[in-house]
Amino acid sequence: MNGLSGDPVDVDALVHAVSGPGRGAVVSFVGVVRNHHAGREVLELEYSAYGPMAERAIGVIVAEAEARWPAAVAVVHRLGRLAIGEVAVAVVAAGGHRGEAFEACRYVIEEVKQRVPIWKRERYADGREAWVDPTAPGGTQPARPEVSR
Amino acid sequence: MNGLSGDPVDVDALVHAVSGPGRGAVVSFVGVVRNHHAGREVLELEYSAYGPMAERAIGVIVAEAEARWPAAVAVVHRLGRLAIGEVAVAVVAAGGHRGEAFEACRYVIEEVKQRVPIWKRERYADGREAWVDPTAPGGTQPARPEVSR
Amino acid sequence: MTTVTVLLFARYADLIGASRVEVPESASSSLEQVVAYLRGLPGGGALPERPLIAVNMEQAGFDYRPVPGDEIAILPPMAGG
Amino acid sequence: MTTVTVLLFARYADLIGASRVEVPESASSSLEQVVAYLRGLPGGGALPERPLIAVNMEQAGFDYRPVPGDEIAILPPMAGG
Repeated sequence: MNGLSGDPVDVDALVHAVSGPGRGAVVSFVGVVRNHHAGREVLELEYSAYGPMAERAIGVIVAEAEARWPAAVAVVHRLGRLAIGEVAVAVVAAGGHRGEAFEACRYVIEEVKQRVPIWKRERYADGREAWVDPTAPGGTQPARPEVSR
Repeated sequence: MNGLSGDPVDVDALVHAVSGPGRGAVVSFVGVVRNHHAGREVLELEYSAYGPMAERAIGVIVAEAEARWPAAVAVVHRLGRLAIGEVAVAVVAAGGHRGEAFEACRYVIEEVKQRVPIWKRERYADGREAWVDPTAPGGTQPARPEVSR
Repeated sequence: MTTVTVLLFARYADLIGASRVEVPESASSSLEQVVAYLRGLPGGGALPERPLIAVNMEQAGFDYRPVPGDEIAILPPMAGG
Repeated sequence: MTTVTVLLFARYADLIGASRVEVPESASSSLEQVVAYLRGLPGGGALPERPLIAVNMEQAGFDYRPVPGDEIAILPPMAGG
């Protein structure tokens, strides 16, 4: 269940996977492709990953969260080309009480963003493309036009 | 969209109501009927409300959240009899970034629990019933058998 | 005789056996008096001395003096979610 | 000649024009050397001096000495979510 997916993310399936009769609180984070980034209009984007390491890192993060809070967690990150409004990542945490579900969900999305080797290439309305780079000034690095698809 | 519902809560409809191309982060809290409370096995429960005041309080809480964070929020609380696993309440907050979506969602569910006149009567495996009362020792007050349904 | 209508909910309605009580004007010069009247009804002794009260869907203090047309509601501790 | 295989991803693969580079053993006695070799390739000058590196899917330090069979990956800043 946890890991990467080339197909659209089925958030309901994640909810189902972590739900149970003793888990009264279900908190979900869904990251959706926005139509803008750093002041530019985004038309679509493409996620790529170092697949085996990304799957492993996601598994470690989920295990950390489940060890720290009495909650069950499911995560899927989408790969490939996505249009505006498509789900890029979904994290669902279910627990007996809302505090632990909120905290586990938040922890997992923060760690996924920092520790999972996934990259995002954005295509803009002006035809240019860039790699998203949270460490770069402006948040992106230009992408080579010759490798644009 | 916001308010009370005698029918099953359609979480996807809430997500749809708050989503938009500029809102990349969608955080949902779903409260589901648990099979136990305060050490007793719960078979089902019934929510009732002071309807007009509850609807109004929900509207005020949503307005507060939307004024405080750049997020759109939708809330529905179910009324009537619910079985284990059914959705009692759903809060969905969508914003440009995850921080505001998490905070708005958490704020709204906390305030709904404290400020909206809704009451919960639980029926247990031993046949007894009780009113949930967060202020009472043990978390419940016995319900009169003669008014049990 | 003029009366003030009081709405009761959930456990409080169970205790008194009614979801609506007409309180005589003579016993409703303040919310404190209204509560005292309700606590004197059969089953009403289990009502708290200082319950949460809404007048016209806004929380009101015990010294509030009801006027004709007010919608007064005695609210058990909230338990939504 | 023995080589060490290095995986490149995303922008780094774009810069060098390949997602996989064989680095001669003579240039791979440490990860620091491996990066210096990559930075000497056409387009490689834009690689950072100290990128994030994983060896066998675990983050590794610059003084790590690759051994045959290691899977070395140079990772751009992560941008998932």
